[in-house]
Amino acid sequence: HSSMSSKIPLEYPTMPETNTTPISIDDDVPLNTIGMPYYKETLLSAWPAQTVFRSAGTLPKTIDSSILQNAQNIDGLLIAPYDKEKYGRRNLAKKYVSVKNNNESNKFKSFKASNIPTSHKSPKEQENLFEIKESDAPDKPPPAFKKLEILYSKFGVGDFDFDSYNSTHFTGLEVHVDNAYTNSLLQLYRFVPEIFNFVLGNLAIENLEPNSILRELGYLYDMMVKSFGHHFRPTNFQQALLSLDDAIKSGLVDKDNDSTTTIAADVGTKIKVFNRVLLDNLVKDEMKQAVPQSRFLKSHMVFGIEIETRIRSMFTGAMSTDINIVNSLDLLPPHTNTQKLATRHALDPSILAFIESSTNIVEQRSILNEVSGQLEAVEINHAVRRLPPVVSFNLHLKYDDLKAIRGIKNWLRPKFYAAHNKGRISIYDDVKNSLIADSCDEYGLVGYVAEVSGESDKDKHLVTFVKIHNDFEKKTEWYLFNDFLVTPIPESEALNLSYWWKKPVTLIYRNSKEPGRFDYAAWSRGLNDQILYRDHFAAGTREGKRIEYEMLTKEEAPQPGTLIAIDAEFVTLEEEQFELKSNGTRSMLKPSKQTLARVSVLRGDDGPQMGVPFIDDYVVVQEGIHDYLTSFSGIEPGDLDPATSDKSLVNREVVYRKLWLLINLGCVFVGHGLNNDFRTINISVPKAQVRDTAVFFYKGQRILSLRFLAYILLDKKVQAGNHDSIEDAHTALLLYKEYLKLKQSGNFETILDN
Amino acid sequence: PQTSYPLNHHLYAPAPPPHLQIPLKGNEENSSKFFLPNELRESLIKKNESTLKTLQHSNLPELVNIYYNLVPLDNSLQKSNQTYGYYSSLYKAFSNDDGKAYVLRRIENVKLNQDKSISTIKKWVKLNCSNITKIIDAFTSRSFGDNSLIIVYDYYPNSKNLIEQHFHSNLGAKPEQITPKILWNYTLQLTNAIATSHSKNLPIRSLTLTKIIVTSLNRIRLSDCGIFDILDFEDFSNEDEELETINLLKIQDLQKLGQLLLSLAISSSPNSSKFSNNEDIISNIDIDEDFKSALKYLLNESNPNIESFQKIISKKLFESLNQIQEQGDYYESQLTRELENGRLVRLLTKLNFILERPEYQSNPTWAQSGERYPIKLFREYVFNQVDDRGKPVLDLAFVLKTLNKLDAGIDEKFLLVSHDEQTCMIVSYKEMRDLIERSFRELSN
Amino acid sequence: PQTSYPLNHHLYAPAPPPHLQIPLKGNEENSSKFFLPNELRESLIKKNESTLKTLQHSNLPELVNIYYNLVPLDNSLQKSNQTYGYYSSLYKAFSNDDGKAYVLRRIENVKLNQDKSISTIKKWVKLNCSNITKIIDAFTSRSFGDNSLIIVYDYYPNSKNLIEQHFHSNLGAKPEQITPKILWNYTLQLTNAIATSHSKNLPIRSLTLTKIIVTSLNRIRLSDCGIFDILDFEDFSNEDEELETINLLKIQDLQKLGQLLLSLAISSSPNSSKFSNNEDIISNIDIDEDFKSALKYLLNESNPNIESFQKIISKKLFESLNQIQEQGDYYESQLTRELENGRLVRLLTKLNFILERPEYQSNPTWAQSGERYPIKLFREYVFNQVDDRGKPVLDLAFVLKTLNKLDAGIDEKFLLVSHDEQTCMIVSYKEMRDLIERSFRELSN
Repeated sequence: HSSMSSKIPLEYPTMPETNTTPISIDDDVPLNTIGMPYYKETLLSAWPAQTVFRSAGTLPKTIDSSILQNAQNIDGLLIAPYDKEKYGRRNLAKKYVSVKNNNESNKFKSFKASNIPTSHKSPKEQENLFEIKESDAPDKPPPAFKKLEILYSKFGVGDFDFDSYNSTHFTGLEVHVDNAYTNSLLQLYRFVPEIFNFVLGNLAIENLEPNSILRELGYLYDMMVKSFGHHFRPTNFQQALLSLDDAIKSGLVDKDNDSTTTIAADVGTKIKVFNRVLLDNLVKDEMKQAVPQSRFLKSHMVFGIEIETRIRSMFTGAMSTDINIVNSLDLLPPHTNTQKLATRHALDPSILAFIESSTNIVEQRSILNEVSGQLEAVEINHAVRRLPPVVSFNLHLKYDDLKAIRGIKNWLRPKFYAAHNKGRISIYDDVKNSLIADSCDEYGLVGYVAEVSGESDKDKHLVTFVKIHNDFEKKTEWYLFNDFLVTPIPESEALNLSYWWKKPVTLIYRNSKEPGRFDYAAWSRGLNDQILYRDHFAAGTREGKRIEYEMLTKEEAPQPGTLIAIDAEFVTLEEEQFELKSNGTRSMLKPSKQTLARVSVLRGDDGPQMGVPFIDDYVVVQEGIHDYLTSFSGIEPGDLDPATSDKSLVNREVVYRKLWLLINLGCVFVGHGLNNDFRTINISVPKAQVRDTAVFFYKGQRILSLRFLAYILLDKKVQAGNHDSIEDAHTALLLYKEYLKLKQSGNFETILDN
Repeated sequence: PQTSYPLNHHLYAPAPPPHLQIPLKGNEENSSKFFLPNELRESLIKKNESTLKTLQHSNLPELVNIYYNLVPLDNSLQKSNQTYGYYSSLYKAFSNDDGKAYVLRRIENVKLNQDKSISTIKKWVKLNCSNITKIIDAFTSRSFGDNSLIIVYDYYPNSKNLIEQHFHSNLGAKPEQITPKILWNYTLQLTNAIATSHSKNLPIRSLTLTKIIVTSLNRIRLSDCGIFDILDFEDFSNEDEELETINLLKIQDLQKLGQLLLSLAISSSPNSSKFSNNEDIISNIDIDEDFKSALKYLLNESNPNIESFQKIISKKLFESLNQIQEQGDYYESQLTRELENGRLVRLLTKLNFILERPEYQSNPTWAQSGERYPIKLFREYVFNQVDDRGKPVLDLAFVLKTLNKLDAGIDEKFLLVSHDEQTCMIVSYKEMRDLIERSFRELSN
Repeated sequence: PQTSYPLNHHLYAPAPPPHLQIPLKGNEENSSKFFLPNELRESLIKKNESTLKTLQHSNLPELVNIYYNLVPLDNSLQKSNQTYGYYSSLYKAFSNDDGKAYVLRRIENVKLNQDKSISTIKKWVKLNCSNITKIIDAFTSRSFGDNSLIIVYDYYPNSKNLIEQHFHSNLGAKPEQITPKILWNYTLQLTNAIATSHSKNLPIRSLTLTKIIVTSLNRIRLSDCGIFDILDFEDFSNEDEELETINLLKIQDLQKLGQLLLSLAISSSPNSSKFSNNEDIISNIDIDEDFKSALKYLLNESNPNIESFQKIISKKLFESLNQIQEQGDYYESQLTRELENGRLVRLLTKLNFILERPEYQSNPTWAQSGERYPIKLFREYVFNQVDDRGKPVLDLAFVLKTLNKLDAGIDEKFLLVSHDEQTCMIVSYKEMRDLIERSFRELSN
């Protein structure tokens, strides 16, 4: 400091004042006991007056479960590893975000229709949904990976612009269903040709077992194909899953209620359990319907893994061997699979080391020798004897493993080679040596499910990466499925595991010897369509029932183009959920949950039988019905209960199969406002097979009611009392015929205008 | 040689009146009751604690509308549906809007007949009365997993309702004895509350002992207003019908006030409770005639109204007035002790912002010979004094003295000694202040 | 020598210039929001200053009875004998009894008819009313060299009388405009003062604009009571005579109140002063009818009494009540915050006492793995926040909130991240507080 210079005259400190009575810090003495000296300038303590602090009301930083899970108590302090990439640098100030100004209205078609030029918005505001690269916000994954929500405007779910999330021809799956987390794995298996073909081919068989996972998965995949790039709700599949004992016991099922946080925290674990339950049940369901004498199950041939377990006593050397078949393989880090490290050649640190060591697990344990009654040290060896064409891996990674993987380039390998060698499997990342090449099977990565974390536990969810061969363009591309968002993604991004928010969970490799074609008509081989020509009541016979339909005869067998009229009625299981604000706005969170209660299908082709119903099925509903909606549905309490009903009551499987057959036989469906009917029945009918009178007579923004149209065009009074689906289907049929007439005579536009 | 710089500004002076007579003898009825300074401090600390308290592992929703960090306030273990016909619960929460604490009253699993019933709250939100807990908003929420009606109020930490205050307290504290003075005081404040809301055509409806809270010494407020307006919403076809209903509810308010005051009065003179009819009870209560006639008006008059009641009690009102005014005077006088606190907080915060930042560790300006180094030595000079045996000196007076001099930036010079005790520098508070100010400005740019 | 300059209050904590005072959103705060409003602080500081002010070289007596350090309070240059018939003066002085400041009213050169006249003050001393300046004592003294009558009152620093407040101020400040609200407020407080003293059979006698002082915002008090009781002492032969006189004086009080309110009302609507008789004046005042009829009662009623007057104004009274309660609430909230700040100063000082002491540099408990290390990290957590680009965030709001949580020692947990950003510890404010307390105790032992 300058005062140290000798050229400047010496300064002396001012003499201190003498009267100093010390004050202890906790003494109750006013702080202004000590006065201020006189001041002529702004005090140092004065704060820049124009500074504005904006942290009030900032939502607190949550200490998320991954920190707590990894915390250790060291000398009375809880210490945990810190993930800088995820939580940002130390002492990072949390930004204020107002939770109120979440303007999501631009997700609605009705908004887009009235606000066409959206380009004036700054690009920052307009979030690119398909952004897949890491953005500069450290605590958030890129938009394409975010947990998606469906928003409901006052126009209902139809107003939500699903298509803006998907420009591919692959179908996305909706959230807001029970167990929506399973969407990820359902999508993954959809793109494994062996599984797809197996499941779809099974639909040829008339399987009316309650809650058959195999059948429901088949329907789901068929409907996803038919949706062709739109969105689909796996409600029937989930309903089957909900009543599956296996699933309930493993704690898999969760009603789509509001306790999402608890589920979200462990979706990664749950999906692995679901993977096992799903595959096991496919096998079970196949067994139920297989011809007893057939020795092989198709499912086993596709994904069954034979494991030999050898138990060798360390003391006596006695050995016992057991073989069983599992449907998925748990992948653990090499060091946990065997105490003997560095077995053979050193594979690069990659998933291949996990795979190889997990196919040959050696553990040492003490088990109770039943003969001697004493504990005995044994070595247990689980060895995979044969890899099936499709291998499903459940990957188990601890925090440290995951952190290590993030740092390894190309940890996830798109292919590997497996050689069977003396009852063991060796894995190679490459086959330069042509000698082994002949005895090796090449396996390619089909895709995987990854857990995506967000800022807090409730943001956790699952996405799917799948490699799909495009038959038309003759090229193979990677796709990202994030519920109803579907987008192509570069392979480098798909395989990139360097992000903090990404954790692979379930992976599928398949033997790539076979090219692997999807057989979209697999159901047609040996199709059993008998259900269309007979009754299949849930209880009893035609005796004592009010039958309002005339069974279809073989002579009337539906052909492609056969016209049928349809109408369905529903009952409500759960009421709608909404929130009110004091300014009178009402925001819909979830529409009411409805289920099919009655379907009527009428013959539609001109002729004497036109308008005569051939299906009029009431559907058994066992779950608690919240509201029968009698004035709309015509369903009375008791109608859907086999014990009390006098209606033609069938199980959902029965009526669903009938409708599914009609779609696949190429029938053309006539009805009024069919979108909602199809959505609730959970079918997807190709556009070419739909004639919706609500669409034909669409005027301006308004959908005209059936009742109104019937009165105006047919001079007919309908829906005077409770609705009746036979009557409504008939009216729609007449309207359609009227429409054709008007169209032909060229009077349609003038009528519509009036 | 230099002149001295006396520290003789902004000093504390003996507190202005009202002067407290300490100690108060227990049975001595003082003109008014104050907190003693220590009591006041303690009660404020507790309030602060209650306000800031959050719940670590709760299964309450993270966010309800714009409110976060919910903490249940209900002391009772069992939920009751007696008051509203629905189960209800009470939470403290912070607002994302302004960061302040509010109270959320949650009515569980509500079915509202009409969407617009919730808009009735707007009239309550506009109401300002110092004896009614301010109403902020109302909305329904599915965050709890049901269809909850939430009404948001101002939060008064550690407030008790009259049952807890005077009858049986869940918190283990002894209930406070009701004196005629307190009774009149309450009467006045409740009358004020009712008069204010009735003047806006808003009946209270929920006038019970549990819905009146004591928010600070001798101050009561009606809580939970506006709920019945939503739950029992009626869509009137014409104005006359509506006015008639409102008038009926207003009369009921006054009758409830009568009942409420009666039950408080009875508890203050237990002998009266032997009697069965109101007439006999009232005449046997040990209280002044003015109160008795006030009670009789409320309980016997067929069409009581609040204006007439105000006239009846106007005289007694003035006596309570003294107390309220003195309370304010007292707070003001206490405030004179605390005038410099804010300044010192600002100064200390500034200092701590610039000092010992980890990112400065390799910054040459903060190193031994750097230009910022004196700030470091100054901090040690102020806070790390030792006596001649090396024992730390923890003298608040010295700290305040030096900080005040720094704050004013006077020319007084003092000696800073380097860590190795080999060199020292003579700096003035002014130079020190300029250096700190410069560092702070640099940091904030 | 510096003391002779007035303090520059504008340098204390300057507020932003008006054109920079942007309206703040709910979540936005500036530094002034966390501390006492400048106006209030300044007025309280000035009060303290006035209380502490002493006169260096005066020829006033050193000690008058038990009172010392006399400072004249009269602003007027010329003494007048109009009010009492004697010259009088006013002093501030400290009591040797309790060290507090009091006001001495000195009536010069008095001849008292009877010795017991001075005992009349006893009744006044016993009187407690928040709108009457408390009377402490009365005595005669020869300390001034004459036979002075001294009456001692509570001291309200920097108080002005109503003339100074609303008509012409000696201090150069602009007189405050009288609004109907203020008028009602004054009416209420004066009624309270009169009712309280009348109930003890003490007429005020000295009810004029100059004898009503504004002691803080909107708070008025009657001053100089009890003087006429001594000076005009009459020894009544019988009680009836005495009562009659007292009643007459009470009626006069009310009439004076009427005149006083009228003159205040006139000043608020100057148009009315054109008229000559009260009737016309009143009907032309720009004020509500309730006030007019109150005035008429006081001025026209032949036998006005304070109880009836209370009934007349009862409704309006409740409106003023809200204001008075809010004033109290305001002071309470300010006090709460400053007490909080006071605790924070002590907390910050403690932190600085224990942190970064040079002698701890090689102490293992403060090293990376030591048990005191969390305190170091905590200091950085509070003061060294950065944004996502690493720029320092100087958020006073965050500092205050976090320190308050520490002070309250709540259970909320937060993360402290180590310098290498590889590990973090999960601590609660409670643990942190205990750790700091422990370290501090160790230091002070």
